[in-house]
Amino acid sequence: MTVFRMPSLGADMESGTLVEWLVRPGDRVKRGDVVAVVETAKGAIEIEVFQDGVVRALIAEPGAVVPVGAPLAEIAAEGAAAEVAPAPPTPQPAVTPPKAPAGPTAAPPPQAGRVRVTPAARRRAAALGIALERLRGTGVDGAICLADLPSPAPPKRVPAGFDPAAMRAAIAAAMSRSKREIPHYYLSETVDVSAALDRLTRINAERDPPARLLPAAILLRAAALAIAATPEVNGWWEDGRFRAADGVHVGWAVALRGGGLIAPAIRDADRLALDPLMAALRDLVQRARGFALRGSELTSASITITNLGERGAASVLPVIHPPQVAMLGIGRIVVRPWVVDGTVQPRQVVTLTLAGDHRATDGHVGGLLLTRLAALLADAERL
Amino acid sequence: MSEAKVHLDRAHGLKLLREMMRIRAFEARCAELYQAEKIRGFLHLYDGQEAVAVGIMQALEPRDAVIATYREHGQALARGIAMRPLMAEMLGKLEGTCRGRGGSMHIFDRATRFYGGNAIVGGGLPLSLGVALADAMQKRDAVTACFFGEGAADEGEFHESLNLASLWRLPVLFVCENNRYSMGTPLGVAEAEPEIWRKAAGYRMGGEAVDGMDVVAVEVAARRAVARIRQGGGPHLLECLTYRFRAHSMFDAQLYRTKEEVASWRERDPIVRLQRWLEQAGHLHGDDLAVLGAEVAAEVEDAVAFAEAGTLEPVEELERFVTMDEVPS
Amino acid sequence: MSDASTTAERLTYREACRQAIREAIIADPRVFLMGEDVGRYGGCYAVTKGLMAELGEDRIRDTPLSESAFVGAGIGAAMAGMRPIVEVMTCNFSLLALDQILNNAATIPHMSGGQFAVPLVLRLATGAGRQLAAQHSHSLEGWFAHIPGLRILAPATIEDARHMLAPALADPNPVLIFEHVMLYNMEGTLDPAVTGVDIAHAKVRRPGSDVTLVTYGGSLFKTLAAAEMLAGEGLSAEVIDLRVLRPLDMVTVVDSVSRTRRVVIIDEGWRSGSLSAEVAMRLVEEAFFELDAPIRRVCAREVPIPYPAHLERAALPQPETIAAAARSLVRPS
Amino acid sequence: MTPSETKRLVAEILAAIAPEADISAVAGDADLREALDLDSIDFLNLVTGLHERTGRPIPEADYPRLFTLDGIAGYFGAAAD
Repeated sequence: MTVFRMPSLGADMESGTLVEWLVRPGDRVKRGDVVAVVETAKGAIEIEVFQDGVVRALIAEPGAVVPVGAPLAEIAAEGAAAEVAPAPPTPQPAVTPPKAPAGPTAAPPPQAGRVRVTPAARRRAAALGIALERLRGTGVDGAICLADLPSPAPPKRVPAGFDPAAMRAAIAAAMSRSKREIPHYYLSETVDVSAALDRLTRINAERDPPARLLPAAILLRAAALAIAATPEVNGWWEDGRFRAADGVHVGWAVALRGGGLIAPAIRDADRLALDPLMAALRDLVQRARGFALRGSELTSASITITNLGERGAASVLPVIHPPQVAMLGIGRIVVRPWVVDGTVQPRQVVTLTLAGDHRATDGHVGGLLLTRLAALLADAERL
Repeated sequence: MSEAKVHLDRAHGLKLLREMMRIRAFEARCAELYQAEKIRGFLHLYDGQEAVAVGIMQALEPRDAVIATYREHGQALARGIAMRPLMAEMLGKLEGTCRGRGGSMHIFDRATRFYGGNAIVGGGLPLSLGVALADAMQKRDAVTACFFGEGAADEGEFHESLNLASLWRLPVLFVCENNRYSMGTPLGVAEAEPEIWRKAAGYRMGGEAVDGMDVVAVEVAARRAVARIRQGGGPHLLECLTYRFRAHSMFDAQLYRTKEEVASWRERDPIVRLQRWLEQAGHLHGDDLAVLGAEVAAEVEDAVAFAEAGTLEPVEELERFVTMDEVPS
Repeated sequence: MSDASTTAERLTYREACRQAIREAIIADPRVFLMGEDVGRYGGCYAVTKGLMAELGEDRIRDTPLSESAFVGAGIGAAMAGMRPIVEVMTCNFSLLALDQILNNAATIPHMSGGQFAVPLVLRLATGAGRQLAAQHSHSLEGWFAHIPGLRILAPATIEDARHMLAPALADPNPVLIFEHVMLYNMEGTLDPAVTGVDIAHAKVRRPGSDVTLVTYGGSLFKTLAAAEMLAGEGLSAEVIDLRVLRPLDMVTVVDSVSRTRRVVIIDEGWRSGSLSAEVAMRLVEEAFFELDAPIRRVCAREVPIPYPAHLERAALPQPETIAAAARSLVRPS
Repeated sequence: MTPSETKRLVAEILAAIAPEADISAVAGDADLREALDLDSIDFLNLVTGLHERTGRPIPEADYPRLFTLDGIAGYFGAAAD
């Protein structure tokens, strides 16, 4: 028997509000299964279990604010399933009504007897994976009706409780902590990326739009390889010492159109070739905007990259995301006069800036990273 | 042969005899098949009444129409519906007159203008008005013969129909087959005026009674009535006094009549009577009767074989014709 | 082209029925009308006034008061090649002809294995509202809609009254047209561009989004009045006129209910075993998971319709009761 | 393609990429990337959508012609000739 606890989805996360259980007692779960939705300052996040087993009991109730580390559920190891009490006839898990967003307000007490649900509401709830028992119905005879449920919006689930102000506050807390605790150093290098971009142009000329690559992909590819070669910057500062990461899990900063920022991780980015990396980027950006990220994607980044893109500034001095120890900023690609083989030519260049945590590394290590990155970009055919 | 006179020569006499024997033999086999559970539902036999159907049909032309009751095997055969599809219908086979859907009580045949087999007592009378009205409005020189039992005279439909037919001078020959029992209720228990033909007068309609056990008498009366109707004389009620030798249907203990009564009527069996008359008149000799009997028996056996070999309508067709896609022409 | 055919003409429902009959009889020598007092009297509801003088006694036939005989005669004539229109003065009297309608008209095509069709049209006045008391106020269309083989029409508008007869006569099957007595005096115009209607589909008479009101015949205008009342309260009711009670056009109903997710069925017939019960059950079968509220019905109260006006009114669906039923679904208290 | 058809098509494609984008307020000559805050991945998704809906190959060199609604209308309108 293990206790499944509220995970820490970010250094700045102290607690989360349980929005919804996606499993019931008796359900068999596997490592990696999404079992619940938790509302955080950064929006609703699906959380995973990290062991195989059978859900024995759900401890936290939807609507409850659960501190990080507090128990959410009990999960019995495989084979202990016999102990599991049979699931009640109506789904045990429930969700707070979307009209009253998840929060500390107590859910109404369970109604005596069978919950009235209209057929249409029952179908929509099933489609949305929402349990009904604790919803308060506003339909005829107090039945739960469609108005008591979220709309099945064509885009991915937009959490009802997403609050841009809360996200702003979370970013403020994290960045304040960063500037308060982390002694940053900064190193910059402007590199010629013409060869890399020429390669992209050649590749893309052969391809239809769905398969085309963006400069971001080739920059990420080069950065991931450079980071792999510089393990000192790839990890976390915890309890006064550096802990190296087990892989290059690049957090990719995604600006949200409604305001705010989120940096989910592409795990083992150094092991992905250009095309899968491009696919991963597209997928990640889309899911980040649709609030469909997984908890592990928000917690596992070992280093973060911010790429300003074609409409950004020419360079950026990043603020490290604690407890990471480095962050790479990539400015806008610009055309500049550049000396090549003794002559001045117009070339496409980009300014790369590394912010390092001086507690974990010195400028020398950071410089090595930038040198390796520049070399990789110069020899773009190998990427 | 549409003139009112009857020429009872050997050929015609043998024809009448054969028609009645066909009905008798067909039904005897039906009773057997019923007990063998090949025929189910209700089965009402015409045994004893054959002279009525056969006699009336002699007066009708192909352009004329017939409406009958649930005891209509005799009318169907005498009208010229082939024995094979008739027997197949009895067995509920697709090759039957109505694809096996109607069974014993609901024989329909468009080709001979045979408008059913109606199993609601009195239900056929209003229909006969419409068929006759359609013929009249479309200037078809046709008569509709409408058969019903004396029990139908209890029903409002009888009175409504006689009244309307007479009002509109519709070409209908109303044939009341008075076999003295509506199921088990004797005539005198149900009718204030047991002489049905007299009710015609109340509707200013011609009416008469005839010995329904005498095929020649029935034919003579029918020819006379049909001729008058064709000449625009309006409808006519012909009461045929007859008797069924067998029970009302297959499940009938006949508590309402005595064996002696049945036996006394059997002596007036229309087939035996015609046979004797033909013998006396010298029209029936040698092995004529044996040959006739063998031919009829062979026809019945052929029909049974045909019906037994028939197929069942596929269940997928169950709802076909609940509504029609077009009016058959 | 004359002016009359291009400009909208003002007429009553009664006149629309009369025009349809006249046109059908002139167009087809097989068509004739018979019934009680349809000729000399001009029809109990004056629908056929003047037609006998114009079309002759052969084509407009006064019958004796023998519903079974003349309805059966209509069936027989239809089987033998004619296209009769039989008027049963009111559907209350149709009970005297029920055997003919059920056991012959609806049955013979199937029972004869498709040998005979019954291309008959029966017209029947139906409904209450004229203080005619219990024996003259029935709404029996739901009974007839129970019977396979029949097509049951309920023209509620002048357009349907004018145009449903022709396709009914063209139908190879028996068609019963129920004309609500309260509609005969209704006045309106015909759109000259409309030269025919179908007899297969229900119609949305008023679009809406919050609740569907399903009705037909005489209750249509009460239901539209209820929808208007609801609109004043900010509730948007969609009104469906079934028009065809058998076979039911559930596609139109299900489509509407799938949008509004709430439905009230208004039926002047008694509630138990009624047409409204059939519509409701079909919705349960075909659109169960679309429903976001219980199905409600507004039917006649289960009493013989009484003579006094206040009791008659209380016995029948009214705009207020219809609106209340709809309100209880959209805004439960 | 008429301007209104263009707008409808782009709106349909953007509905999946940027559901919150309100294209109805975008002028025909405005840069979509600015007006709707589209980054390069969003823009690539838009090009991908246009490609899938029209079947046109849309080489990268043509991207600048697709930055505005007018440009898109002209680009695909011209193809129809």
